[in-house]
Amino acid sequence: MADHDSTALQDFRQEVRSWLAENFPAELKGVDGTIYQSNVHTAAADPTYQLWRERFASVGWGVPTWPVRYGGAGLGTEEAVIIGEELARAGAFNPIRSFGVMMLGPTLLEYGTEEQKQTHLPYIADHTRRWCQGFSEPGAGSDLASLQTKCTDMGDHWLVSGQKIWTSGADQADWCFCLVRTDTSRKQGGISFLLIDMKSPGVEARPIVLISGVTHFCEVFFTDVKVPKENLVGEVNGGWTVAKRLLQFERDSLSGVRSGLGSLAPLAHQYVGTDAEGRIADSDLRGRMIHNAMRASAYAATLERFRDEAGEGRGPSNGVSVLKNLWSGIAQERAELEVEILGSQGLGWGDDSYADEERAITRHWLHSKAYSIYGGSYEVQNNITAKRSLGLPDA
Amino acid sequence: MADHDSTALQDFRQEVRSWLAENFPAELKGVDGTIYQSNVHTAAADPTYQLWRERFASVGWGVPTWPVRYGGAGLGTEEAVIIGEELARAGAFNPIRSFGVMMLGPTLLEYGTEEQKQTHLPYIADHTRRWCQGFSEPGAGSDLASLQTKCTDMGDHWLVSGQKIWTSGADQADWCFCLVRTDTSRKQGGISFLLIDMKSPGVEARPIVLISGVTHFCEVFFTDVKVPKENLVGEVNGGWTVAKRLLQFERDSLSGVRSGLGSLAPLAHQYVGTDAEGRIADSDLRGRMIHNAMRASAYAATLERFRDEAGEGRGPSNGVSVLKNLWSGIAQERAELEVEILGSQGLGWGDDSYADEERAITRHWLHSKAYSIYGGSYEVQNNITAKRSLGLPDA
Amino acid sequence: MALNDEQIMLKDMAAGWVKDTMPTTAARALYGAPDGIGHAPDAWAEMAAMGWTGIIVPEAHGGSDFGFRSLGLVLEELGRTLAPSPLLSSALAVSALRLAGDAAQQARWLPGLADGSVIGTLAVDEGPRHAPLATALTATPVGGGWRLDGIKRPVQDGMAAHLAIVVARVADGGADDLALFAVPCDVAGLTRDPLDQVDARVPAIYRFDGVEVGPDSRLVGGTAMVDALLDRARAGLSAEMLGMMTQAFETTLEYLKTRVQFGQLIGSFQALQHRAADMFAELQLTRSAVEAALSAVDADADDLPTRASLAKALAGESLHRISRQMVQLHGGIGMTHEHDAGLYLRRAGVAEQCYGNAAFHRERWGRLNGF
Amino acid sequence: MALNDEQIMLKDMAAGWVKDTMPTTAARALYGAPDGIGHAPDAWAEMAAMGWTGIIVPEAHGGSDFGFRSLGLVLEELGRTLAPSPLLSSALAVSALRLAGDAAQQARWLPGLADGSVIGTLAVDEGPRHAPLATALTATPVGGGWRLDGIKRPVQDGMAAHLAIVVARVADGGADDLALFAVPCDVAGLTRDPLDQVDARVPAIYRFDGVEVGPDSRLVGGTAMVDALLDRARAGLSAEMLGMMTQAFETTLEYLKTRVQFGQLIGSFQALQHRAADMFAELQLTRSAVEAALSAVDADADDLPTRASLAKALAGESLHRISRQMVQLHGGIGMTHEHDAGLYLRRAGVAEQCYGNAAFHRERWGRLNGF
Repeated sequence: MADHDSTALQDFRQEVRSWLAENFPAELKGVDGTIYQSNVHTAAADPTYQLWRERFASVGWGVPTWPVRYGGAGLGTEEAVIIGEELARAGAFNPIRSFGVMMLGPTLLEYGTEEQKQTHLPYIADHTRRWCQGFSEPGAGSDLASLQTKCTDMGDHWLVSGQKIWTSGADQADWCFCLVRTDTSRKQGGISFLLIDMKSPGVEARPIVLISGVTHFCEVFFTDVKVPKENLVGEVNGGWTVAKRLLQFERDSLSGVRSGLGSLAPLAHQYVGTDAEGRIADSDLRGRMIHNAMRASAYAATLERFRDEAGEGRGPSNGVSVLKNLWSGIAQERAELEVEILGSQGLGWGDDSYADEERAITRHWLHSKAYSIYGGSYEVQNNITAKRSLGLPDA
Repeated sequence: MADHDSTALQDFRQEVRSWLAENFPAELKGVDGTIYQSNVHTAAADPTYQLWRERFASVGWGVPTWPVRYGGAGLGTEEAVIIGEELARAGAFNPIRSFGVMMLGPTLLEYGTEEQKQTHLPYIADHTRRWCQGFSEPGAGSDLASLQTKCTDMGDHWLVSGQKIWTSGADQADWCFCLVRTDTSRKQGGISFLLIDMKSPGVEARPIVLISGVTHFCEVFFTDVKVPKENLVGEVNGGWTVAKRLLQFERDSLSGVRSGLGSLAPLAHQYVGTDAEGRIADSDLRGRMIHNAMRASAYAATLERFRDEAGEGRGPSNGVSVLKNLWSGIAQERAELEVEILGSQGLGWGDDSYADEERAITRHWLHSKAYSIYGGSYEVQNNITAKRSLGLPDA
Repeated sequence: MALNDEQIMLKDMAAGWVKDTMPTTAARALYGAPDGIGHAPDAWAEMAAMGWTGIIVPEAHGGSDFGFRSLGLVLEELGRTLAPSPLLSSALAVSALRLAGDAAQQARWLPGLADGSVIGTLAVDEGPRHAPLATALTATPVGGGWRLDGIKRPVQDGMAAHLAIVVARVADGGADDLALFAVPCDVAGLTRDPLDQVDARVPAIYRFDGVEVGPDSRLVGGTAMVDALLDRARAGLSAEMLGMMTQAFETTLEYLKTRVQFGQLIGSFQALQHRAADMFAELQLTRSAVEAALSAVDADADDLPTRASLAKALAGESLHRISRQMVQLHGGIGMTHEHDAGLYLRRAGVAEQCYGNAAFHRERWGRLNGF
Repeated sequence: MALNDEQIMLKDMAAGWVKDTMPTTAARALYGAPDGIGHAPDAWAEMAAMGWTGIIVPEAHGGSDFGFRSLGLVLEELGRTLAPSPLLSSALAVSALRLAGDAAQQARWLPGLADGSVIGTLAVDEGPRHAPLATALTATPVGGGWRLDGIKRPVQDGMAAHLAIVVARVADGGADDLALFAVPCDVAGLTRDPLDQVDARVPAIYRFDGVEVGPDSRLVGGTAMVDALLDRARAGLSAEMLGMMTQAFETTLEYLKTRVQFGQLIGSFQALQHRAADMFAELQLTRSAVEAALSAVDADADDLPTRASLAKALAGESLHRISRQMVQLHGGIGMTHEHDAGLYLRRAGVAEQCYGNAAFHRERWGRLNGF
């Protein structure tokens, strides 16, 4: 990749490299940055992380392609890629990854008023305001457009009542971007997009315990919550358009994750053993491991190809539904293989008889079942591919 | 099986065994009886086969459960099973298998007039009249009910015009049982079930060449064909009910075929070789062969279980859609494995560089693709299972 | 293969009792239980009172001798609600004594196993993967008896058991130096610790540190006997798995008929209909294989090894598929701890690998059939 | 990885020409052709005139030196209509001479290969399954040259070729005694017979009976060189297969959009929509793997073996799936000889196993990656 840089990009890469050498705290080297992303308390309690976050925000590299006036760095996609590559090279991480950066920010840039941009984007850019997404409801899972959370125009404010579910990190969020119903006579055409302060009276978030034991998601209850009029994004009853765009950004970000995973061969050598020729002893398992690893390799090549083909400055495309389903299938199969390799050691829950690494594999196996459900289920993604990419007709 | 016979059944088994010892021509021992079924010329030209057919028909065992007055033997299902078992034990075959026996006969027994039964059943029972099935049309494949072949009531006769396709053995058949449209204003409710003499003026059968090179099927053209009024089975516009019943008999007969297939292990030992432990050398192929063979074994057990559970005297059940799809999947996979085992020797067509057994495998591989299309496609069978067996709702 | 009247009655009784007394909430209650032993003793007492603990025990020793097929009917019903019970483990101890015990050994243990006052188990594996031939636990002749040294893990229902049938190696060398010992779990030198597992069961680690047992603890037979016993374990566990997948499928089917999305019952979507039809077909194959394996035990059939491996492999494959689809088709709610789908998934994970996973049994079936 | 302007032009030109000059009817016409050689010489002359035969030949020898990725673009377009052509086989002879030929050997053969007057091929396998290491054909030193004895089958495009690159064993023993020889097909002692195959191609059996060749026929390198050459064959054939499956998919998709059943376009049935979406996803994975393998040839990348096996394995799996679904989704009409689905199925069967089937390459990829 670096070989193809133009001179200007080579200079930029050098600049990033030097800056990282000076500014990235050595104590954080090799640390998994997602722990700060998923837990606000861990992040708040760690002064080294806070220092790193502030430094990174000061140069706008958490959102490098955003305009400088909103806290970004005003850079191009190629520079943004270079920042990511140099972070990886330095064993560093981007301390500013969030829902806000990935989904709300790009949406506000496209649909927000100037006032909304100024009010919110800088705090997304420096990661001092956490956002959660209030879309799903108990009666409306994949069928988002049937949502019921009621939003009434009270003249000088909106009044919101209803329930959301699968709201990731709602118990740790400062604000929520929400879909609400402003017209019950139409389906998609009666939905609006609203920004709600989670500290408003009448908002309550309750964590949901998942099969993997974690509580990543919440139910959120809105009981007569007053929301200022200026918190509406887009037109009244025009929220569906905004939401569709935002979901494209979500699929975009989901489809790219975890493309590079290490080989499971060493784990199998350890737990399963090898035959006289040094091959994994269980040939049936071995065959399935090889198949999964080959698909993962082809998936990585596909990510790269899609990026190359799309070129610079593109918006999200329908191809991401294909990527999401490929990735969830490959990742879930891999998680199954990990547990199969570990045998009964891959099925521990809560005691000292299992190593932490073993228990992490177990939890991840259970959690991985969500990959084909959240962020647009396998079924919904295939509907999108069939209709938008392949042009197949409606029934 | 024989252990569980009652005394009466034991006696019957002994009777069959003795009769076969006296009457089955030794020259036919081990011969694949389906060659006579599929080719009328082979059958006509072979006096030994004709002798065997006449003898078997004389005791009514080709259709053992049919009444004696229609050429059957008036026996129960248990006796019929015993006849089949004793045929297998003697290396003999039933010379009277046909479309007529499997599908039209049972249907006429249920829906035919006494005159129709007397006119047709005895010639099915002795296999002197061959039948073909005129259901599918070019524009109506799986969607049988949209058929268009026109049948007009001319007062003293019916006048039939239209085209059928996928008519198995039409070029060798004496008669055809047909679905025709007698009312264009309704879909299923405008179809009638008609028996047509293939020697009638205006009937023409043209063989279709398949990808496997064989010409098992025909297109049949009806051009102003006159059909006697008494050849209608069931009510006018009541043909759909008759046809549905007949198709159940068809699925019933299809679901049971080829349950017992020999192991592919010897073929693989020959073409692929073995490793130091005597296992098939290609472990990837071996794993898939084992998986397929295990499924075939479970399928055989399932056939037996369904038969046991259904008990005596039952009509066809919806479970046959499940069996059909399981069988076609297992058989197609097996055919793929055979070709894979043979490598480039499994891909010969027409010369001396390939053994006959090799070329038979190639042709069967191509032909096997029909298993999931004919007799109700995989998709149609799964629709039936979803709706009838599982009670899932319509869209 | 059709059920006789006694079997139909037994199945109906089991179905009713499980539904009333051991719904999935019962399994759920055992998850967080401190110092749990992986089953509910009250329920066990009821099962014993209904005669289930004696189903494969000869009448002379207080059982009903109904056979393994009958035991399978009860295990299948227990599987439906994931009811945690040592019924199979204890039955395997019965099988060991019937197959390989002398009159004195049978008289000592079978009455207690039959009336449920003794819970038995099979201690075979020693590491994360099922590998009976890799047994390292040694039995050394000492005095007139034997000294056992080594580790067993996981021992199914190991914290609840009073009697363990232990697979040990009696000499170095070949494969046929395996032997079975009937060992009381309170014997000196045996310590056991619970393993906290993803399902509601509590298997154990057994540590044998110079455990001395008398000559009367050794059962007859070698590797073939271990295999015969394990094939009963596989057939029995397959029956439980059959019940699990049947219920998982039915629960999912019910959800497809009630859940509305995009203005339609989701069960009206053809892609889901076909997926359900395919699963139903797999379920049919599996049921046939499992019932054939159970009957092969009762018939003492030569092809029991083939049938047991067919049953356990297909049960593993089908339960895998159906339990994963149970989560998928329930969507977000299926991912929550409060929904049953997660319980089926977790128990499925354990059952799939116990006594040999599908890969193990495909390989074994292949070898037995000349592939 | 993006195409440069020359490549885009080449691809467009190939697409247009194939559509006009070599539609599937052309392949169909070759099936029944008596004494056919598996391709159409007129079309070959046109391809040569367009410079395709010289795509990987150095400019000094009359080629354009566009590289393997460019060759892949043409092969992909030819694959779309199953156009039978020895373009890949001939290019493999070019690769052999570029990788392992000296200046004299290159000067002798490359100009003819570049202008299409010489058709080359690779003679590697000797039995039904791809097994280069099992080569039995011997090369014995005689006089100053070599004597070749043995059989090669199937030799792709073997009846059309003028020059065969022959893999031979030069001594007994280890694996690295393989060598490559450039042998004119009209050499004394070499007889060849056509193999009538399910697709339109005509591979051949080559019988070497005391064939004497000069010292200048031996190329440099051993087993590693054979592997390097075969990886080019695999990458190139994968490109053709990519074209086949792309067209098979598009043709099927078109049918889904036009065929009416039960009063609906069948493409509106969700079960078929999801099947199409899954196939489309597989197609994406395969395209990425194939393009990466072709580029790896041009980059002379160390991981070419891994990439070539990934490409051939995925191409095999995906073409298998898509060609079978092409028949299934076309229903009865797809089973007839007059419909193209059968032609795709038959060519797919051949291409899947040529130069190693998916199982061969999964195994190879696994070994190369430490599994």
